[in-house]
Amino acid sequence: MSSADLMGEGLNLMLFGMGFVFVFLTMLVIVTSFMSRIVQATQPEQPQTTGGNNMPATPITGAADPASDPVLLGIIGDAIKQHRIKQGRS
Amino acid sequence: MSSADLMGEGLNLMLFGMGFVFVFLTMLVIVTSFMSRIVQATQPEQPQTTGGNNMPATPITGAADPASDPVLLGIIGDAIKQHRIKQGRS
Amino acid sequence: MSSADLMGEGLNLMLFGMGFVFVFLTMLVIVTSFMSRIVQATQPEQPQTTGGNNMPATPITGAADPASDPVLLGIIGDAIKQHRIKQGRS
Amino acid sequence: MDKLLSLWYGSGIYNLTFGQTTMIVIGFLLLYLAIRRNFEPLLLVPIGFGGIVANIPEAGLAYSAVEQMANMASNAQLAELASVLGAPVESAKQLITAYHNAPSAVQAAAEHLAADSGYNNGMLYQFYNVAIASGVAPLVIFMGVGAMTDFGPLLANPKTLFLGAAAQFGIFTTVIGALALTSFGLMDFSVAQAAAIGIIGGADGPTAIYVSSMLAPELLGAIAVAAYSYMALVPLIQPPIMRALTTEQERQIEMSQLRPVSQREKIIFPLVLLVLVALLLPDAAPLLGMFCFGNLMRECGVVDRLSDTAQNALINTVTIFLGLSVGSKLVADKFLQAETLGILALGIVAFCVGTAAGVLMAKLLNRFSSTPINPLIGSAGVSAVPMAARVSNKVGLEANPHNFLLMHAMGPNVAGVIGSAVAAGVMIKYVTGG
Amino acid sequence: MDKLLSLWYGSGIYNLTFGQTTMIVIGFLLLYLAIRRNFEPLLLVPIGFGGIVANIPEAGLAYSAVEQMANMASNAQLAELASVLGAPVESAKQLITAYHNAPSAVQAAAEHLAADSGYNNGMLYQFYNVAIASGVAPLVIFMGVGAMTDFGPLLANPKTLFLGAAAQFGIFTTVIGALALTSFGLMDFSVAQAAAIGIIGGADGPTAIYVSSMLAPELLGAIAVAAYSYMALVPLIQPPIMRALTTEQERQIEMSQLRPVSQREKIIFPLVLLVLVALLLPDAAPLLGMFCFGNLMRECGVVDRLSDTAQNALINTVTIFLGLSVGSKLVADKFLQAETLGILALGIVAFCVGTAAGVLMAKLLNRFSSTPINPLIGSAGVSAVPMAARVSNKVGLEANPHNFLLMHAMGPNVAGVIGSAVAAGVMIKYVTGG
Amino acid sequence: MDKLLSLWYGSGIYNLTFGQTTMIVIGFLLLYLAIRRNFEPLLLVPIGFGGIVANIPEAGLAYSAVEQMANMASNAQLAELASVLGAPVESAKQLITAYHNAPSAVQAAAEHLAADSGYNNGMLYQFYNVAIASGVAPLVIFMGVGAMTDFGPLLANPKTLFLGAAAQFGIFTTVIGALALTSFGLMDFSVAQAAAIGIIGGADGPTAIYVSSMLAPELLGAIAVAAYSYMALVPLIQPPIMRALTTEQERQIEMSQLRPVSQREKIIFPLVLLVLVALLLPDAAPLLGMFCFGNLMRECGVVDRLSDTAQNALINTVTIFLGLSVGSKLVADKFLQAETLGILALGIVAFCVGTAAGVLMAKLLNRFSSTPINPLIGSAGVSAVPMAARVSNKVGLEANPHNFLLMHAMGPNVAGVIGSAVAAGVMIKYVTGG
Ligand code: NA
Ligand code: NA
Ligand code: NA
Repeated sequence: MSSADLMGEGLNLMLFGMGFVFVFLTMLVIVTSFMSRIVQATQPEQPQTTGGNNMPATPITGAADPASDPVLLGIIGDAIKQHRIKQGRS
Repeated sequence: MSSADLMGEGLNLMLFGMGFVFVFLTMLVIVTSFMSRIVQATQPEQPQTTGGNNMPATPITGAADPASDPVLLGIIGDAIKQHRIKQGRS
Repeated sequence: MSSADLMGEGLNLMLFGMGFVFVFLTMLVIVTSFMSRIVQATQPEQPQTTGGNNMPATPITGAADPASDPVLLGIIGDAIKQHRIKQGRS
Repeated sequence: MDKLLSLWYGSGIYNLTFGQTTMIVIGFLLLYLAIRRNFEPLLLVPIGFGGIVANIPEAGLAYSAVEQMANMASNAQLAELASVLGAPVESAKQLITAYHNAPSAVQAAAEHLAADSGYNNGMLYQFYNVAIASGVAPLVIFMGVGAMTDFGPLLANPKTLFLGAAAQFGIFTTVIGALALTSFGLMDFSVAQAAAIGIIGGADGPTAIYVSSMLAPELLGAIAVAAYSYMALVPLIQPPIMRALTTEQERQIEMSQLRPVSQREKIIFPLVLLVLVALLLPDAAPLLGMFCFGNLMRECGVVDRLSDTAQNALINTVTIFLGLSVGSKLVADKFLQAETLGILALGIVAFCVGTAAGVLMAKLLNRFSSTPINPLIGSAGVSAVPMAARVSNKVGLEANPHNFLLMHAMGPNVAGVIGSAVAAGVMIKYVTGG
Repeated sequence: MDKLLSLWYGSGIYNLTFGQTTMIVIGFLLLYLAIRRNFEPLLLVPIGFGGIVANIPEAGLAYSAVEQMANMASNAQLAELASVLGAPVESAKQLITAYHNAPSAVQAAAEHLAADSGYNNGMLYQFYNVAIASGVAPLVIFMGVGAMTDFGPLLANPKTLFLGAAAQFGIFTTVIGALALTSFGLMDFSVAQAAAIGIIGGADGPTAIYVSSMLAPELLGAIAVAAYSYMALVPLIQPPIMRALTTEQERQIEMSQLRPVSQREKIIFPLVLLVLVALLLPDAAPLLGMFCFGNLMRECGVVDRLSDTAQNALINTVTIFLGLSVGSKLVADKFLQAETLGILALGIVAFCVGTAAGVLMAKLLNRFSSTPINPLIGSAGVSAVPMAARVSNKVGLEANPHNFLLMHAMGPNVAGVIGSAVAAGVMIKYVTGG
Repeated sequence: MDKLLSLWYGSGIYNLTFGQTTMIVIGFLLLYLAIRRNFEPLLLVPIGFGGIVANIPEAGLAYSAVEQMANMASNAQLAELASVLGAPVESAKQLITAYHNAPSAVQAAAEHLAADSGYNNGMLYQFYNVAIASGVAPLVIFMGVGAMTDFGPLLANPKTLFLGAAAQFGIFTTVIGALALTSFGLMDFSVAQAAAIGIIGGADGPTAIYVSSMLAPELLGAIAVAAYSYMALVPLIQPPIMRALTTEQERQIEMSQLRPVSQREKIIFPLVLLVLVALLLPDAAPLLGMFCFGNLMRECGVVDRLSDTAQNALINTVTIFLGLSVGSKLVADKFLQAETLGILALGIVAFCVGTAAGVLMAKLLNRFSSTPINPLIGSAGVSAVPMAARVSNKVGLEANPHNFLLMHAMGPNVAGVIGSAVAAGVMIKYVTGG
């Protein structure tokens, strides 16, 4: 490839590339704004949520563990107890 | 395969299948009941355990971490401390 | 291989092996002691650290989670709260 | 300008087919059901998302390198591929069929050619190969499920195993149903395909995926979607059947409290189950072996760190890739077949028959036994853990507000998992080993 | 005695070359920067360590079995290898080149020969194949990053997407720079290589690794090292440029507080993004698809255990092996090339241009919009999350101690991630699909 | 009726051989030792379970597709397999041997044939290939072990490295023992097999598995079982030897408190070790490299999330599959050999000699050094971390109730890990690189 060709390729790539990036993100701006407006219109007084941590007790498959929460609590509870004992000592 | 043959295969499969499922689970009922009786007979007054969480300090291989518990405790301890500081603030 | 040859191989392997193990670990003793002396000389009054747990907030890639700490704290906090409620009940 | 046109010709919107559009809509529907209606979200979120991604035009994420070559290559390349496969070039579809039917050495040659021509396996295709075609993902999930399962209620009342057995009737009825549809010329299912469809009645996701990946991988997408969707619908499907088959009096039966079960019994049970599998049905050994292994890790009390990983990081990781892999089978040309409608219709029958069989078996047991069983726990024998047990509890409370059946229903519920795995082993043996 | 000599001739110190010594020193330098200077330690610790291990003489941990055979075999074996490859035996290097250029069936034959001759793939080479050559590791990391990303600030102010778009100017300027160096005869980069180098300007590690593994795997080591090093240097590189291009008054602009964003918007956004990708740029589907999937898992609220694993155990595991794999590309004979210097020089240009373009775009937007934007948040459009946003905040505080720009800068910051992935898709399409 | 018979002919109980029964009993014995006697349960639970599953008749879970074909195919298929392998059909065993000895291209052809004939690789065989044959699992475990190891005590008293060196005497004595048994015609071990057996004396599980997977995979099952069993027996094996070789006075020696070790020393130590390995023994680079990498992640303080995953989810996952994979080598026809008895007998000798050598070396060091060493910590040089160090502490307390040797014994204990890995490198070099 001649050096002029090479530079031509580069300019081409820049033109298409930046052009496409702007087209894409412009459309994203439009669609996102539109989406936000619709969502806000359809649920006017939903309390604002600050994250998605309402973990449901859904099992991963056709078999679950109703005991997993207490187990976790037990472990953390034990850890805290030991921690206090240790702090008490030192 | 003719359609009669197909239905025959299906009936065959149901017969063998359900038959085998029942034979298998019946044997499991028998063996399990037998096992339970033996276990109960051989350990008459063992206190009932409610889960298997007596985690031993066994290392995973020929090299272990005597410090892992304190580390965990430290992390949880810190987390709790920060949590309290945060609660105090808010 | 004749049986004498075999035993010869074994003795050879032991000689080289134990020899190399000792050479290697001797060098490790020397280099380590040397390293320790230099480190102690260059940082005379550094307070002794007891582990490497100063976890920085560095992201894993070009995108991070400023919210991960509070989330973790929230989870642990909730766990503790539930634990206390449970203890209160039982 | 050529480059600009090539960008346009290569864009999704230029190439979008009707089938792909439909499948993308179906993917969004699955996401909606999972997120808003809480339909088994842990599987249906990845499956739905995978289904959308699989149908992105021109991306070919669900296709192997050879399939992509057949779909997109120039005529010269197609001729080369055809000569490797020893098939005439008539359509991409025929080349792909020839590839799937070729001996594995020829397949390897075609793969070399595709690689040399610059085609790569799509992302989802890779996930499918590693996770499902190898059989590993369902087995690892089964291990995790084993590590999450408490056999205490079952051990306290082993008779409930019969309820788990009866509910498998749904599986085999469905097999017959699929073959009947074929006999009447409505569908065209082979015995292997009918067996794979039947396993939907097992109401157990990993078992269904494992069996259909072995017996009918071409139907895996529809079977997995049907299995998880109907599992989520258990609270709607089961109660009418349960009420229709029981009297008010039967529904009010109170059951005696379960005896405490010692840890030693819980440790020995998975080993007993393993020995029975080894002696009677080796073909169920991978599924039930991993299940027993997970449960042994849980109960033995000395490997809690392994059990903990099996229940969390490991099963979660595998679930993500299993879901996306199943999604790869939701590509339009594989999913949008008349057979899919048949599978969806048969699946619901399977659940209904299984539910009814469980309830009736409970009534039958009451005839022969002194300690009565509330027949409402029979429906929990279909598996769908723990949803079906909760349904038993709820319907029971309607009839008798002081009657808590949940723990009693956990027995048949986990028995249903074992029963389905046994049924799966029999069908694999029957179809492949026959 | 022979054995003793063989131990000595096989020792590292006897075989150490100058190149290996240099690379080991560079590996230690990377570790120093990561550990003492906190340069993106999560990646640079594994990369630096992998670089050291890759250059251990005689261990060949970064080489395939065939490469090891070419480097170490006897003449008779070399002749055999040459006959399989259909190349003359002149040097190990030539045999290795012949192997890389051979059709994949011939490569397979050479691999069989190497296996039969007792050579194995090196440890790091295996890691590289599984983690990077398959494309899986960057995608899984992108999924985890998606699960860690909060699009709230972006959704509150979607206009900031334009800042993320403008900053991609750094990418394409660098491509032209690389081609200019070639035109002037200083370097010798192909268009594919120039595109891979350009992506350093995306300031996004996994995107850079993904693109260069596809377009120019031979440059991957230098590109990854440049990308992560300059990302760590963002607090040094950006402020002078930001100050030079803005007036004191502009830097003092206070921005109105961001509106709260509902969870529903956060759930729908990754799906909107996915649909746009599907319709417009299928070549970006793997990267942005996995990113959207991770974000959907985060926000949908029903699969938190999957999201948690994606953000922790899974991304950590993959990061370890990704880093070591990148380290395998730091073997002396692949890294110590004049091209590496060119890549390092071009990389810094990319960051500077991207920063400048982001700031200037913010100023441009202010001309057309009523709600003013502080141009300091424009520089955050280069990605380098969250470092670049922190830099915006810090420079803003210097001008106005009551002006907290951090949350405002998070919008362009995550927009930069999307922008780079889109640019990556265009370049892959342009280079391979053209 | 045919189908019913085929179910019976395919059942486990019909096909159970004496060898399989024996191995299943041995598997239960290992589970008993692990669960009730706490014998290294993290490994012996998966190994024992894997051993049982591997011996389920007709399931063939531990066999490759070709081995299954050789064992189960019809005569016509066997003839085809034989013609591919270029071997006469005389017995399944001979065909399998021919397959193992064939060049890898022929092996590939046999695998294609088996796939086309409907045979698949067994589950455990797949696990073995991915986890052990690739070498990955022991390396990842070594990385995790490195991340769990605190080199503080060793750095405070580097002299204890000599104790770790001396204890490797057990390894090489065992090699000679194995060759002596061969010389006397009692067994038939090659030099490679003898070296693999010797490594049992290293008292380090992953090292033993790594070395034997390279030098003698056919003995891996017996070697791993011996290594883990004797490690669990350390509290029984060591004390008598320790008491016999020391006087009451020596056992009462109190050691001066260890100096504090700075974090910087802890960070530099794994790098120093790595450089020594690189310069002196490249063949130990994979094992010790991953070990040093894990330790660096632990100590450097900037990648704690990676270190945490390496110590938990990752090592646990790999341990599960490593254990099951080792179990696959407990199939009757591979394990029930006279050699296994020889290995078990030699293994116990290895532990005894290593213990004695460590103690004697401590006494020797006391002759040349002013600061005395309690010779009881010498026995900790065999590795078996942290069991051996606890044994030193316990025996020390018997002699002097105020003498806490635990921290002092951690030095030789981790030195033993390094020593064994160095010995492993020498043996691999000697046997393969000779
Ligand atoms: Na079931
Ligand atoms: Na970017
Ligand atoms: Na050792």
